[in-house]
Amino acid sequence: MPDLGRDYRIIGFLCNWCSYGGADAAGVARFNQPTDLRIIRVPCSGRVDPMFVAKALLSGADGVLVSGCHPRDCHYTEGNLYARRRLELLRRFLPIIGIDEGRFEYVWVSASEGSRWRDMVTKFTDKIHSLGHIPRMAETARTLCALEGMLGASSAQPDMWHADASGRQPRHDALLHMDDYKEVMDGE
Amino acid sequence: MRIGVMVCHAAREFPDVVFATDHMYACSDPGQGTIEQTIRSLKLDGVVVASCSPRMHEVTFRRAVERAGLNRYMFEMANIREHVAWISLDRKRNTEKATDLVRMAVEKLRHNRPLTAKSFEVQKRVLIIGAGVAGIQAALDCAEGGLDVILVERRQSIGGVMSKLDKTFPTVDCSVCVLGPKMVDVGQHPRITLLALSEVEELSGYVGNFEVKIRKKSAFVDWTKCTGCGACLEKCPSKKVRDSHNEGITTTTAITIPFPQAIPKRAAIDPAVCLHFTKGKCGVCKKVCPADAIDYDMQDEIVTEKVGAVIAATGLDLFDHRKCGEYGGGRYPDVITSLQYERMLSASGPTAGHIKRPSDGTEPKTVVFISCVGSRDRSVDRPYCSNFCCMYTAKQAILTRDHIPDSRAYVFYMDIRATGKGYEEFVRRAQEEYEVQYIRGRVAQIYPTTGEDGNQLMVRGADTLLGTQVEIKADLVVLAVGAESAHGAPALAEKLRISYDAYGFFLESHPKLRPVETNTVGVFLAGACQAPKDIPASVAQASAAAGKVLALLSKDKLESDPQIAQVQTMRCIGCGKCERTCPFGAIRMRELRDGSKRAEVVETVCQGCGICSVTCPVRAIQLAHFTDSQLLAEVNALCRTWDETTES
Amino acid sequence: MASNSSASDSPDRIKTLRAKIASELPNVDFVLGYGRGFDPLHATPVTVRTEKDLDRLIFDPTCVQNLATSLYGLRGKRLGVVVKGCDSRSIVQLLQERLWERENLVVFGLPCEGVIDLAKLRVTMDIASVKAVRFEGSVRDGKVVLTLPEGERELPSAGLLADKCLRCQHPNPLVSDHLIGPEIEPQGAQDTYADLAALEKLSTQERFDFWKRQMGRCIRCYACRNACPLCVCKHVCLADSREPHWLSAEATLQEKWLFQVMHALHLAGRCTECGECQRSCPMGIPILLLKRMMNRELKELFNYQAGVSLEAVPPLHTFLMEEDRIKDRGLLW
Amino acid sequence: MSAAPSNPLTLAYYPGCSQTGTAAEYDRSSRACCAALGVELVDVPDWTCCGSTPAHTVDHFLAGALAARNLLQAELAGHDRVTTPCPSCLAALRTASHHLAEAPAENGAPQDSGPNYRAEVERLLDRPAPLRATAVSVLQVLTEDVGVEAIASAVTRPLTGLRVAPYYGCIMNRPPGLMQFDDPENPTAMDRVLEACGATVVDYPFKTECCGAAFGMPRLDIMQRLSARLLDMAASCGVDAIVVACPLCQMNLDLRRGQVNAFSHSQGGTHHAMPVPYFTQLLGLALGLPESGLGLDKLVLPLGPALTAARAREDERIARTQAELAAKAARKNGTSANGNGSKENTPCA
Repeated sequence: MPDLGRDYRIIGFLCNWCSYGGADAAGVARFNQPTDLRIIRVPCSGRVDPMFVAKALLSGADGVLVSGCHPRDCHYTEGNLYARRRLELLRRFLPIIGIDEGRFEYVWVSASEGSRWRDMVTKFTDKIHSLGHIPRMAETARTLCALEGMLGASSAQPDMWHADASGRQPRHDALLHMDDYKEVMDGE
Repeated sequence: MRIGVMVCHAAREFPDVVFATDHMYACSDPGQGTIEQTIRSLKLDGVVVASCSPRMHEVTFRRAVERAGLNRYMFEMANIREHVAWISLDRKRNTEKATDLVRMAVEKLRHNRPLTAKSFEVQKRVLIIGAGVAGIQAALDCAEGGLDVILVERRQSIGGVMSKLDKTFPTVDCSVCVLGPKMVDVGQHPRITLLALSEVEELSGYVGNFEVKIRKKSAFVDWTKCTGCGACLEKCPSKKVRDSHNEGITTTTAITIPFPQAIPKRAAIDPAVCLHFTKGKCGVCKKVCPADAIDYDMQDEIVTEKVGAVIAATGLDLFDHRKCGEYGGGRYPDVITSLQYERMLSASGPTAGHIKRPSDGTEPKTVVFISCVGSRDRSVDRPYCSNFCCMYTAKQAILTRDHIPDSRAYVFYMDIRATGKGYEEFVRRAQEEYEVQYIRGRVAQIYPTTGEDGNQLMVRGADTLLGTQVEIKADLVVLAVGAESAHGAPALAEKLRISYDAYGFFLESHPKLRPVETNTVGVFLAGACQAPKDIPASVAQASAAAGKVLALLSKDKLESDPQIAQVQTMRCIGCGKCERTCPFGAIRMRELRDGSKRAEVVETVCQGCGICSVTCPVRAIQLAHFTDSQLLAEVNALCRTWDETTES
Repeated sequence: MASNSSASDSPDRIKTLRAKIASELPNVDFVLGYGRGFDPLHATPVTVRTEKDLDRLIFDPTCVQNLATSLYGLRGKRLGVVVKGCDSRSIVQLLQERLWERENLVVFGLPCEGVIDLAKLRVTMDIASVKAVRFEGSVRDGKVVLTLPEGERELPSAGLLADKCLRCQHPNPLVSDHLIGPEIEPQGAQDTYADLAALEKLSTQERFDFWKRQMGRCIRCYACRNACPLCVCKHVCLADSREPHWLSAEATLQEKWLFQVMHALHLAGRCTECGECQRSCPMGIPILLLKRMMNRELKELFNYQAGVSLEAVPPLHTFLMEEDRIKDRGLLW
Repeated sequence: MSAAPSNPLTLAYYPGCSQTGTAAEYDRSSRACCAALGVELVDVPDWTCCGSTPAHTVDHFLAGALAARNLLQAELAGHDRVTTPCPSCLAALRTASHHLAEAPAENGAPQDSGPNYRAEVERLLDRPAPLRATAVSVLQVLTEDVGVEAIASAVTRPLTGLRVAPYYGCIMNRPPGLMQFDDPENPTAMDRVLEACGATVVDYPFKTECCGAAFGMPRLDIMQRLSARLLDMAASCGVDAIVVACPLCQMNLDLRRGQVNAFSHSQGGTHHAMPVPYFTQLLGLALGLPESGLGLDKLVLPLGPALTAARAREDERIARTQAELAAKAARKNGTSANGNGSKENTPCA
């Protein structure tokens, strides 16, 4: 069973006109829901930058749920239709960097669909619980910086002058590459 | 920065937070007073109120903050009621979640900037869609209030459902006699432009400055010439056309004026049935028209109007009882709908007020009414109550006993919902004075009788009060069909950018406090397009909507919402992607002196969706009040908490 | 056809190129081309302003750079540029996005059989010791002769071809004012995304660990960004911006990782897989994979490939009311 | 056993217990009709009782397991559709697959609503039940897979003149959410099949009324009253036969006719002699199948007289029509036409 003591870290981006209203409607109807979700209100799903999702997931969010108006029903006519393309692409992209595709979902919930919202939240939260916490980065921002400060040196610098796992020598080509453009820039 | 946090009875550790308190009802007058006082005494720069949904009270609190001398956008709400307290009973988790939500609001507020509204001119004109009793009432009220009204009706005449009714309940007034004078007023009012046989094609713009494209469908009759004399109707050879004004219980001609009181009283041709169009060989109406008004080549016309506000009053349609096999599914001619019965009862209707069985034209002696056909019935996906059927059924039962004194009337009902003024008394009169037999129970089956009395209908049902089955041999069965949203309502909602529920009824902004507004500023609702309503409720809502419009357009200038896109010109690379994706055409490219280009937002046109912000590769265009930094602050507020909680 | 154009260093072709450039010199501020770099294995961009610069021009399989990278920074000028087939896609993309005006650009297009990836050579020898290089025959089935201190050494040049050349479908420039040399048949294999498939075979956790290790090595030098022909925001890059403040200066894994995701997201529907980002990475991080993932999914979703059409509408700047290949997300539950 | 079916219309066939006993003629005629119309039926290997009414009145899980076992047997034999003539078996099979589809696939924690249906059924079966197979009625297969047009074109001996009342019973289409077939209040599938057979189908108002079902045992009076109503109505519609699709309805209306008539007599009602064939029997006749293979002899009230009466009526009608035509022609020509020239094939052998 998932950790019952503490909420998972789930962020929701909800459009103001439909889904935020739907979430309100679910509350007004006193539909019992998991508490894990923290909702950020945005005007439109078209405002949801896929980078917000990436940022959240890379900063330790266990799941991100975006919800907007149903297609054809957007308060701004087209916002959710742009969002659908952007978010679908992101959804398909995330697995390659090792983030389970179940951790990000986008759905359509209208302001009148309180019970649908409850279902969405419940199912998404269940899904995240079944996936467990997202893998953590080894060092969090502060510990690493603290460590660097303590050592007074750049310990975070990778071992750039040592061979990597493949046994390949590190490359210095890029430094030369920068030289490549020296002349062009000097020309200006 | 100095931030105050007020928690409505429903945390000082946050950065910049210098004051935190709680209050029993923050939105109340003393609650708002406390907020104002605190801002002044502690010289706060911003306020977070943790209470209900911002969709509910954001405007209220912004005003309070403004009264205390702060910019109204230096305010944030944490929704700890609908999103926390009301969805879970787990105190510990709720507290943690509420704390997080407040933290997020505080972090966002730290990135808020004062925003100032710009003002813009408004069109003092209103578009009203639908000219049933609600649309008519709204049009007259707005016009009397000094606004120019564009009234669009998709049918040939205004009047809507009410013009089809014989009598109204509970007064048993003649419906069209009450409505008729109002229809005439609409036709004659100098401020009302009536566009019948027309539909809204497209709505663009924003509150105060909408632009609407209206399709005036071709009537194939020049209405500037037509006098409504009716000569063409008499001579038209195709006489078997379904008469929709009379709900199909009689037929009409291909060129028609729907009813004597029609406004505008003009003829129109239905090209789907007219022989000239279907067979290409008739031209009778053109020959007989004394005004030379017939024009077979007439085309649809698109007219464009500028208006400041819109009232949707598109009314309702009725449930199609053919979905109900237990009532014959449309197989039995003597099972009719309540509106068909209404036409029959009407003195100006096709039977001149005589009740006749459609099958053989005889007068029925036993009439059975069945309530809730297509209402309160989940099996046909109509779980809602249609509001007025109980009452019109009582009225029709009374009229039946009036018209045919030796008749018997039975009503099968589930519950009687008679909540209006004088309604319960009216139902009582039907039961006691007119001896209408009310049977509490559903009808299981209707089937034609056979044998000697083989032309009747057997109505089998349950009497749940007696706990027995009942069978009634009826001559006529009237189905109290429920209300549905008008066909095409969802498509219109999409054009108006308003929401609608699962059944196609338009969604009001708040069910209690903003019942005539929609979520699109400047678009209002009147009548049964919002939910099934009877005449007084529709008229009341229409007047309410008109009042809202009059208040809105009483100002010469409106303030624009400053939550719109803003370009950081220094960072813009002039690629123009925002211009291409803006749904409103609110971004244009401005050329600088060096020939390079920068994006520029047309402030009154921008609606604040933020699509551009995500499109911009540099994120140089930012949506004020929902900037990347503000949203990131919320994300970071959460992630940081989590870091701390996992490390500790 | 392919066989005749074998001599990559063909004296005829370089002569034609020089002549064509000479003919255009009066019409442009200068022309960007390739010259010999600090050693025989490296080419370097050169600017041709006058006829006397013409002699410095070369073209052979060491001319790996995508000269389109320099274009955006030189806006306002009228330029000539020498491009290979793959580089021309960057030009198409810049023109499509209206980041450069066609009338201010003279394109000298060179059909190209492929360039060599020095990383592949470095595995077998110390490339600093190479004194001279000679390509014999076609770069696809000929050989490269290297003069080393210990004598000459021959290698089949096919083994040194850059990965992008192995799957090249556009050896001929898609846009050019002067096409130098005959067009050649595409010889690249169909892209099967085998590299992505290999990564996808790993578990989610393993993939995460893979990138964690890779991203941990990033030194945030932004060479990848600077080498990208379509990263036109350079001086106002979101990675350096304080408002909005997407990335902090903290050298944490999250920041590095987010930057690479950001780079991939910004290039969605734009990246032509010229590979300059990965080639320029001093740490050898396989960041092109992220862009290839994006491209594979874009192709699958919208049947779209960047940099092949001037008229195409980028898939993220438009939509369909009914998306054929996107399932209704509401129904998945 | 599980050879890939070459015929796209190959289905697993679940006979059900009644069809091996009192309703053997339903089984026989269903098989014969399906074979004639190109539907290949493969018996569910080692099938057992579906649970019928007794099981689900006692234990829902046991009822589910009994039905699910048969579906699994069919699935293991490579079928994803099982057809059965009996509406009661159909209801049991469909209920089980419906509940299993709703239950979570993995054997998770117990649901709020009591023990996990799937877990409990799988425990009773001693094996997992990853059911995909669904059940459909023979009537549905004939109307949806074969199609009424195909049936009409396969009819060789149309039942012209035979007036029939189609009687579906309570559960062929109900509950609608479970059965997903035809209109629950006014079904027409059997009407259409019988029309395709050339019969005259009357609009029988009691199509879906109850016949008394299993009340024949505990409360005979109820069954007598309800079945008598059905017969009265059919008689007043002037039909030659009530056509059924359910073995229990058939038994009440046919085998128990004496009891029903006795009740009718006691109420001063009429004596009814109309036969109650299965629709598959009439379909078989129309398709020209041999009578012996349709089990007509198993009907208590013989079908023969009804067919004879219909034929006689039809002959009479034809004769009358011809006479009228002849008279009309005679009036036109002024002469009297001679000879009957009735070479038109007589319907309904």
